[in-house]
Parts: sequence; C-alpha cells; structure tokens
Amino acid sequence: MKVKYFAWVRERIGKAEETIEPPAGVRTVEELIAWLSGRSEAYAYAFEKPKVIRAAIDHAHVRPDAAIAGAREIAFFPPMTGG
Amino acid sequence: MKVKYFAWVRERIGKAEETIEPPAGVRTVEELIAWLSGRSEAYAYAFEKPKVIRAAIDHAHVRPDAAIAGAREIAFFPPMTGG
Amino acid sequence: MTGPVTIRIQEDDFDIAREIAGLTKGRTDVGAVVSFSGICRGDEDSAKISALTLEHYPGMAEEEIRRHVDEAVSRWPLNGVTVIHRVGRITPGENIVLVVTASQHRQAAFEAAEFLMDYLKTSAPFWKKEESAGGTGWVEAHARDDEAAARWTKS
Amino acid sequence: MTGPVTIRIQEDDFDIAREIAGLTKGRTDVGAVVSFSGICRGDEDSAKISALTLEHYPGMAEEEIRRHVDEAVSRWPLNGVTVIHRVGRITPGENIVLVVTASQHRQAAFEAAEFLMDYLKTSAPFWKKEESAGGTGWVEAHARDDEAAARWTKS
Repeated sequence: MKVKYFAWVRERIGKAEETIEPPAGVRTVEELIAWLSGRSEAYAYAFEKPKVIRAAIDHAHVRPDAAIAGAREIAFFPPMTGG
Repeated sequence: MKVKYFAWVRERIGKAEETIEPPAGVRTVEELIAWLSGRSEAYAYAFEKPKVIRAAIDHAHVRPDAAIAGAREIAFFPPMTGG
Repeated sequence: MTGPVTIRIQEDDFDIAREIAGLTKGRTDVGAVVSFSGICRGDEDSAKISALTLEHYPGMAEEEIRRHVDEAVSRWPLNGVTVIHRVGRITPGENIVLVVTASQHRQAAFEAAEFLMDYLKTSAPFWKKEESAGGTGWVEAHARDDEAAARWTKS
Repeated sequence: MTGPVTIRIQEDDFDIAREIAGLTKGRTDVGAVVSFSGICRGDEDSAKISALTLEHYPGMAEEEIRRHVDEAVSRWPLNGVTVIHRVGRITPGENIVLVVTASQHRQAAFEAAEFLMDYLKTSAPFWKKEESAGGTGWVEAHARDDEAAARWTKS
C-alpha cells in the first residue's frame, strides 16, 4: 500500500511517500495513524494531534473510521489552505 | 421647470425634453402626470398607466406623492432595464 | 476606503483585464477581485434578438451609480470598485456592463459585486430596446430583478 | 451543460481576459460571466509576507476540483466553468487562483463562483507555506472558511 504525506506532515516525517505493509489488525485510517506513530519519533511528531490530520484514500477524502482494505494509495495531510 | 422623458415615454410624447409651467394647483408628481396627460392624446398615451411611470426630481428617484416645488428638473420614464 | 473608484458610461467596449489591473496593479493589499460582465444574448425568452439599443439618463445615471458605490463602500471593506455601463447599439455577444470589486477577503468582493449588479438592474436609469425579426420593442422590467435588489434592504 | 469546463493546476500565471474569452467568444447564449481572482497579499493578520509556496496533491487536486465543478453544474444552469490554481512560489501581488463561471443569468454565475471558491478553500488539497521576516511557516486553516463552505450543504 502506497502512503503519501503533504505539507508539514511530509516535513515532519521527512519523506513524501513510501510503501508500507501494516499488520492485519490495522483496519481503519485511525488505526493506521496509530500504527505509523509507533514507528519513530518523526512519525509520532507528525501525528501528535491525530484529530488535525486529514486523510484521503485513492484521492477521496475519508473519515478516521474509514476502512483501509483495498486502498491503493492513502494520503495524510493537514487541513487544506488553498484558494 | 424642465421636464425630461426617456424610453417609451419619450417616444410616445414625441420629445426628449421641454420647459413647462404647470398651474399653482399642481403640487405633486402624480398631479403633474395628471396635468400633462390632459395636454394631448400623445401625453395621455404616454401616461395611460400612471402606476408604471417612474419619476425623478433633480436626478433622484421620487414617489408619486413627492412635492414638485423647487424642482429644477423632473424626469419621467418606465421601469429601468439596465445592467 | 483606500482605493480607486471608477464609474464610466460609454459607447465603447471595455477591457476587463485592464479594469482589473487598474484595481490591483502595484498593490499588495488586495486579496480578492470579483468581476461581473453582462453580455448581450442572442435570445431572450426564446425570441431571437438582433441587437439592443441602450438609452440612459445622462447625469442621473452617473449619480445613481455613485450613490450605490458609496453604499457598497460603507457596507463592505473594499479596496476599489469599477462600474462601466455601455450605451448605444450593442449586438449579441457584446459586453453591456462591467462591475469589478476588490477587497482583502473574497466574501466582501462577491457580495459588493452582487449588490451593485442588483441595483444597476433596478434603479440605475438605463433602458433597453430590443431589435428582433418581429420589430423593435422596449424590454420590460423583471419582477425577479426587484426581488434580487430587495434582499439588500436593511430591515 | 452546454459549454467548456477547464481545470488547470500550473506554476505559470494566468490571463483572466483570455480565460473569460474562452467561455464567451463566438457565443450568444452567455448573459453573465463572473470571475474571481485570489491574489497573494503582502500581509496576513498584520504579519508581513515576502512569499507563499503552494504545494498540492497531484491527481487528487484535479479530481477534487472536478467533483465540485460537476456539482456546481448540477446545481446551477451554467454555460461554462474555468478553474485555475497556481502552485509553487508566489510573491505578493501575484495571482493564486482563478474561477470563472458563465451562465444565462447573473445569480447562477455569482452563486456557482462563490460555491467553487468556498470548496477550493476547504476541500481541494492545496497547502500554503508563508515566508516572512520571522521565518517560514504553514498557513493554518480558518474556521471562517469552513463556515463559508458549510452554507452550501443541502439540509
């Protein structure tokens, strides 16, 4: 599963994208955030306020309880500030 | 007192402006319309539906009961259709 | 308001890009610019139109627009306003009217432009005469324009 | 809808006049065109800004804008829509975003442009980083933008 990071989530983690293989028990977006947070200090810092983090699965906004099964690409980013 | 006419009011009366001296008993815009209507068939036709006619005194919209005393220029026209 | 106000009534066409640049060029305090251009359509309520002729009340038209621009400036934080209304003969596809508003924030720019257009439609002394295959006739005022203008009245 | 839809994300500036012409040239069914341009300001909440850098999520940004354009087209009778969002480094006074809507009637053009801007602000995946004398930092989302977008939610 490909994961992408944007804006300060990207900066804190130190990379724009990677391929991950979370264990089977990680079923939702919020569980994936918790699992990623345990990988290193950098991930823990990026996801220190999980409620602020927005997620998209295959280019569509999703809520924290969305299932990640079947996702090709999951993205994490701060609230959008375009326009 | 100068009077101006616009759009189909102008066309029906057959002139764009004129100087008039209404009698002292003509005090309001609606009384002026009634007095003008009595001048000829053309005026009667222009003002046949007085409720449709809009009026301005010295470049400001006024209501039919507005006093005409002191007016330099009174204009009569149909509802506006600009923009 | 810190910014230019331009009101013009003219036979010639206008250049939207130049008018927008006139409100923004060399400035860094404008965050939002809204332009509205009204264009002569080739049909109105399914009747084919070959041209419009726009008549106005010189003097009053400028003053009436100025009064509404002043009101817009007092109601919204604007950095500049441009209103141009054409008169004379205009064929389908040609511009009729332009309103440009500049502000720090988008909502002020949008609302002020809508307000000005609603008032131009109902209270600025301009009249349209239509030419079509069936002859020429004066355009009638729309009730929907009065309703649109009424929503800005303070209660 | 009978008319063009253009969505572009680009580093280069855009030409508002050309984009408006793209929705109106050679047509006689468009009566109203609204353009909104968002411009980089030189100060934000009283802090001086020397530049913005705009990052986006390629692929998703275009799709997200497309979804909202499709919704605008289904909600208002439009004759054309153009949305251009710049990315990369932008200095004060430069354009950031452009929305142009064309319709027979002005209210549809105004409302669709506002709707699109409100959604671009809150739901299109773009992020702004500010450079100022005090360093660089990511712009925080405004609650007022969420509120502006919420007004379009059908209840």
